[in-house]
Amino acid sequence: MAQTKGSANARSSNGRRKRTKKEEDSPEVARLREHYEMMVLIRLFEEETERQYKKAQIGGYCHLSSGQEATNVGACAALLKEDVLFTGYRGHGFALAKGIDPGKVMAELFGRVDGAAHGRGGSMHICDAEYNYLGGWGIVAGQLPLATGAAFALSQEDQPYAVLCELGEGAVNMGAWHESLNLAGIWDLPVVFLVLNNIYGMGTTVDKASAEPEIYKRAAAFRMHGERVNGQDLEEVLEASDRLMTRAREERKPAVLECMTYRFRGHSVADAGTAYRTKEEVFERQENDPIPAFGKALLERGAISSQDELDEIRSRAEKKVDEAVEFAEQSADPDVDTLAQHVYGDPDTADQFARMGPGSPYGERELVLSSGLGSS
Amino acid sequence: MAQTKGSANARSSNGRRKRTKKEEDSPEVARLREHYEMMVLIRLFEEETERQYKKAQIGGYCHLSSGQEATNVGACAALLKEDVLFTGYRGHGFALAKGIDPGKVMAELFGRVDGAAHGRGGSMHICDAEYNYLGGWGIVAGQLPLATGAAFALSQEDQPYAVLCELGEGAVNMGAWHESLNLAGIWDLPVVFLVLNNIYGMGTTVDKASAEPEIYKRAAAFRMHGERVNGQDLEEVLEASDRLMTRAREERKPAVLECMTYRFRGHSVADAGTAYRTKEEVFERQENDPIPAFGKALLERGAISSQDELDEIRSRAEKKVDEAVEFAEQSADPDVDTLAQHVYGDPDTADQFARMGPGSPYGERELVLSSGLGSS
Amino acid sequence: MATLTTPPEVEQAGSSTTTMTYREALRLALREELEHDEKVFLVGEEIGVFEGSYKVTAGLFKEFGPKRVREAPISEEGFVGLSVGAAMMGLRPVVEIMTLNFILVAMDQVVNHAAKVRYMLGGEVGCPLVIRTPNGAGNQLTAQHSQSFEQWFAHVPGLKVVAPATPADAKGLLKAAIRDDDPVIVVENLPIYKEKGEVPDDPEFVTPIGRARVAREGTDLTIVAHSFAVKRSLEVAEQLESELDVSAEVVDLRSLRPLDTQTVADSVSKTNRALCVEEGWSSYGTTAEVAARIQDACFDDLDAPVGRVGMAEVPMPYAKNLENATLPHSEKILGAAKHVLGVA
Amino acid sequence: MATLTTPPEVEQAGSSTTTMTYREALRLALREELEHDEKVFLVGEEIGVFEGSYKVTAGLFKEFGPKRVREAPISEEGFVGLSVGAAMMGLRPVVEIMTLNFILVAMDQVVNHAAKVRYMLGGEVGCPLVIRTPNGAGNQLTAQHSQSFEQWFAHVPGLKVVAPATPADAKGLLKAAIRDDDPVIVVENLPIYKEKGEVPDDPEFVTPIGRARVAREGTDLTIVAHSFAVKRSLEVAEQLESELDVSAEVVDLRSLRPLDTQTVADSVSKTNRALCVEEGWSSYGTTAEVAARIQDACFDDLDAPVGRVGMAEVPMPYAKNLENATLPHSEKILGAAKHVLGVA
Ligand SMILES: Cc1ncc(C[n+]2csc(CCOP(=O)(O)OP(=O)(O)O)c2C)c(N)n1
Ligand SMILES: Cc1ncc(C[n+]2csc(CCOP(=O)(O)OP(=O)(O)O)c2C)c(N)n1
Ligand SMILES: [Mg+2]
Ligand SMILES: [Mg+2]
Repeated sequence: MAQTKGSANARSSNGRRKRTKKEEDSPEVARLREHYEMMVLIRLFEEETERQYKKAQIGGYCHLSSGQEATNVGACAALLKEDVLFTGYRGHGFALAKGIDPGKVMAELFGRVDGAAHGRGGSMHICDAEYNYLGGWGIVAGQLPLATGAAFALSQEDQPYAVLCELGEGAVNMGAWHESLNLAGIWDLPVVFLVLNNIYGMGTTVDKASAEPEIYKRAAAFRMHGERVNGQDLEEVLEASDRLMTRAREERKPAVLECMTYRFRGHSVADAGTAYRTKEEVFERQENDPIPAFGKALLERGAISSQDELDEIRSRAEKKVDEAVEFAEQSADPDVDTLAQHVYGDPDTADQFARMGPGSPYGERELVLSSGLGSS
Repeated sequence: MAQTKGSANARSSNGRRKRTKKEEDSPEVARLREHYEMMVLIRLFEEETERQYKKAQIGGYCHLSSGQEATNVGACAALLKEDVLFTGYRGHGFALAKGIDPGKVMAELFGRVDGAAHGRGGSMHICDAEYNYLGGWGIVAGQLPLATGAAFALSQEDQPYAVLCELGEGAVNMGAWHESLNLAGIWDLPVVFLVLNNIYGMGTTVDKASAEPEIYKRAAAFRMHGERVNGQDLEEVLEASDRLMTRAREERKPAVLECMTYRFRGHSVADAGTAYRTKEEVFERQENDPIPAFGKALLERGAISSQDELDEIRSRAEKKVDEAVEFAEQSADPDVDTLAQHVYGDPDTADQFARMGPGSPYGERELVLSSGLGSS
Repeated sequence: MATLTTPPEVEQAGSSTTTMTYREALRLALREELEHDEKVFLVGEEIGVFEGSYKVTAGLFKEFGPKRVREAPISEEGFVGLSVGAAMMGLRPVVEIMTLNFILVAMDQVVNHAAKVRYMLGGEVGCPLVIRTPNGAGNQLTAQHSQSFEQWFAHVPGLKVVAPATPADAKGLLKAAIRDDDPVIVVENLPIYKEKGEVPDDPEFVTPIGRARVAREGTDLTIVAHSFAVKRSLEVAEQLESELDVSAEVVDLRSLRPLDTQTVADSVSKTNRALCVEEGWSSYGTTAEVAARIQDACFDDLDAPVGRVGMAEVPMPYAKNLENATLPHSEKILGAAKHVLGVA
Repeated sequence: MATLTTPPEVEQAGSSTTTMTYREALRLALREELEHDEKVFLVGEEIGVFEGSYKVTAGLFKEFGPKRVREAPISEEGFVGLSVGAAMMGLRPVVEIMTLNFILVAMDQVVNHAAKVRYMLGGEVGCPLVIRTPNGAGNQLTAQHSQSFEQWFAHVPGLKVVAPATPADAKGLLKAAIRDDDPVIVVENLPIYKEKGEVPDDPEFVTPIGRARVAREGTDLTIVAHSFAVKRSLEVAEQLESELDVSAEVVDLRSLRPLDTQTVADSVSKTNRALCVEEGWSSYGTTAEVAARIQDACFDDLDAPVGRVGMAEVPMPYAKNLENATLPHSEKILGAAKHVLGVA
């Protein structure tokens, strides 16, 4: 059943175990291989994204997930399809991990009609209502109140699902963090705040920005559960996400889950990522790359049989990325005549605006008022 | 020396002690009597304020301090004159306790030129630059960033003073709290956040509004010291305020000081204060009135010799309130021609605005542009 | 402008009405919509036990309980944003912001989030949100509590902004806003709450968004206003009639985005003179937009420059006499009208 | 309007100049003022080690150290408010908000606090604060990062708002703002940072606040603009000259509050036609105010309605072609100019 995507396994996962012959073909092990493959896919997708950005196929701000894949995949693996996901602007990895077609994501980056947001959103604002990914958002911490509100709606309507809300450790210093967690706390809302602590908010380290740099401890200010895991270890992330999401669904308790991670690339593709950290530091962190580490673990445990199988996985992921690019390339530019579509959605909108013409600024009548304002 | 107003005593105060014959005339004991008298003054001032409001001499929002006098006086007694004070809109008690002439405060409530803000501010915005009371502010928690900034200025210029910032327990749920405390924490700013926890923010109890209703514990989210005292006990408030302000001045460490208190009147004079709490609750709390309790303590300890002396103190305070009203009544209304004065302060302002006349909205030229914009 | 026509009759009110205050009309709209659609809920500070700072929600907490009438902590950014998120999930939140002044702490959630949801997410998700909040000054509330920023929201594509001036519209526009699938800011007003008027009883009565109303017919001058300024303008119109024998037409905008320029232009084409009035500061205010549109739509019809009048451009002072000098009182509006009419 | 005069010469620039970018001119102003007055300090996100998101502050952290160039956590409300408080104590904070879009989380501190300090506290305390921040769109930054709200600040008594359009004014107005005793919002612009021009070397050179500039002389049409729209307008003026033999005058407002209506009116009295251009949405935008003032100040001089043009009124979309259709590009401005001129 589609709605349990990733969850059956996720729910029973509880950390690393020695592999037995029988486990090899268990759904749990198969699932771990899938998680590995998803991490590889995200890495390759992001590398391709950077290339396409340099070829000017992609524009705007563009923030890559490379290095943080274990958090993307681990957390999303704990979600039911009905669970709702909100993220900041570093969302490609989450979109893919939530199950959205790579072609739809790449087409969005290309600004095409078949993109996840039909070319209106771009890199920062990937979304997919079908998968309950309610958006990447670009104002730091702006997504927190929204996610809290989605949890409120689940609670108001007694729906047995929960919300996962990603944010960076830099976002934790915004007032929106405080107000959101307080509301989630007093109203017992089913939301897990997933803090990806990659140590940097642009060029600022967490200890310079945050009076309490151990972010998970800040949950206590709301009598909320908080914990920290190694975000480079998929299974740790998955286990904790699963446990806290389950608790959110079943006990209606919010939580903070801090994942210690690292971004290998700059803040965005425009940032070399070297002004504020040494090359040595980056090299050292790359030694701790979550993907080969997890691959090695799966090999050791026999969940992946050989280097060949690893290569195969990589090839499959490469192919998916190629197909995504192809899909994006072949998708059309949005029609300029639809510019004003979706500004509003109410069916009466065109009528409501019908009398706004006289004295309008130049072009508004043609471009906006009479072209589609109501045709949402 | 004026600058040590209240402080010599405050610094050496350390809780209750049995009174000895010698102590009777010690400056410390004299100081306690002064504090008592100030509390009486505030109570009587507020009662008069309510009467004058009902006589329509005072308008706008008007929030009384009755019941919270021990926090007003205890905290202000710990201030040097150069220490800076910020409060919310419930500021009459603090203004008086900081040493501002009751006449100036009452004249402000009357909206007269001799008022503390020359009739522009009213009840919520009492201030006195001479005493470094930089204002009562009306947006809940809006004063927190300002106070943090004043502490920043003291720190930036290596001044050995600190800032006291009052707020209500309801204000603690605003994002401005979080951002201010974080900045104070990372930059080691000399500011004490004085939370007057009177249990209610208008009609909402602290446990309904705050996911962590023990407010002082929230300081931990910033690795900041937090503590709670009985706000109905002047000496407790004074001791803690003095200790934390001294620490702020000397060690440049911010802190949260939560005082458990209660307001005897409604949220403002327009609120009967009965829709959200029982009369029994109010009666019970009034049994614990900080003023008679402190008077009794001073009597017992011999710091005040007799009921007569208590009556004398009350008479003196009454007289001061009467004089304040008289001063306010005799002060003139502001001159309407000065309406635009103090919108700006730069000496070039009139020149800057000189070319703004053509096409102005009706009246702007006469009322604003050419009448005093520059004459600040 | 030959193509302009008079607005069609827009109310479909049932025949029976009841006299009530603006405040009561709002309450009635809230009650009806809470009953009508269980996706609707109210959220705001003090709207429950305290019955609302201005008593608009009085009784509803008792009637509908704490789930439908949510008392929020003081954290406007948080609960406005929460409401945006809830609306994205299909609920219909009606947020009360105690006064418009406090929305400044929630601007980002309104402008960068609510207004962008549908468009930025490619039409995939909607945001049927209502924020109701009073603007306005009076009663010596001073600089931080006497402001009118509604045109800031009217500037933002993705938002709709209405500002009822009568009890009937208070009910009709609030209901229209709640039923609308887009975020709507409903601008109420402090001194207007106690005003009385006839309000249709029909629970299906709504005032369509985007239709201005000719509040008084006249031939010599068009006064354009919204919210409480409509009442002030009607008073001035009476004075103009009695003192100067001038017949003023008063147009109540009702809605700032969309802005029914058609009705305004129709009126000005007839009267050939226009005065725009607002409660707030005029520079970069609502009257700027209205005047800019009139001068374009009615260029050939105008016998005099379009006039504008609002609050004196100073932070609102406390002292009663200074406050009076700052408010756009009828004397000031009358002066502005005379200026437009070219009489002393 | 007989009483209107041309603006006096306002620059007292020394004779020598250097060619530099707008960005470099801002940096020079900051450096000079940091040297000139030790009460001045900079605060903002990423303005130190990272050298500023748009590199305006590059090098200053090294030169002046972490105390004068304060790297702030992401908490605009906090550090804007902190700066207001510091300014009340006599410091001269210069806040960088990475882009104007982010100031929405700090609106309350700017509008309800900075703007009110002096007046509300009876003139007892001042607030010599500067906030510099770029507006504008381009480069597919999408709906939450492509906005221009400067007129919201220009609406608020107590604030001053300037918007330099050239490197010389970038230096001159920023210095004027820092030396001003009142809160000044300095509106920069994203695409303008790389523009080059001559900048006076004199460290005492400032551009006085409140003086518009005739950026190009002309006789047939006045184009009024500010910030990057001035550059667009100058290009359109060239096109009008070459394609239609129309001589357009371009007025660079430089300052939105105060607004030098005198210079605008002088120009329009001469050309008899006006077009107002802005980067952001026009409805309830800067052009609304400018058009409203022109129609009043120049009523008898106008041969056509005052035109307005800005960004298409939709949240900024991502796709390049949609973004292009939304921006107020020169083709669109040209179309608007032709409309005002009455030529197809
Ligand atoms: C309110 C606001 N301020 C500033 C920015 C600019 N900005 C974008 S991302 C970012 C850093 C965020 O860091 P963090 O939360 O740690 O997330 P990360 O980029 O590391 O994933 C900043 C300052 C913004 N988008 N919104
Ligand atoms: C941002 C904002 N929201 C709402 C209000 C309205 N309001 C004024 S006082 C108050 C209650 C504050 O309670 P608390 O902080 O406990 O202070 P107390 O009144 O008890 O002293 C509220 C909601 C406001 N002034 N500012
Ligand atoms: Mg980070
Ligand atoms: Mg309280």
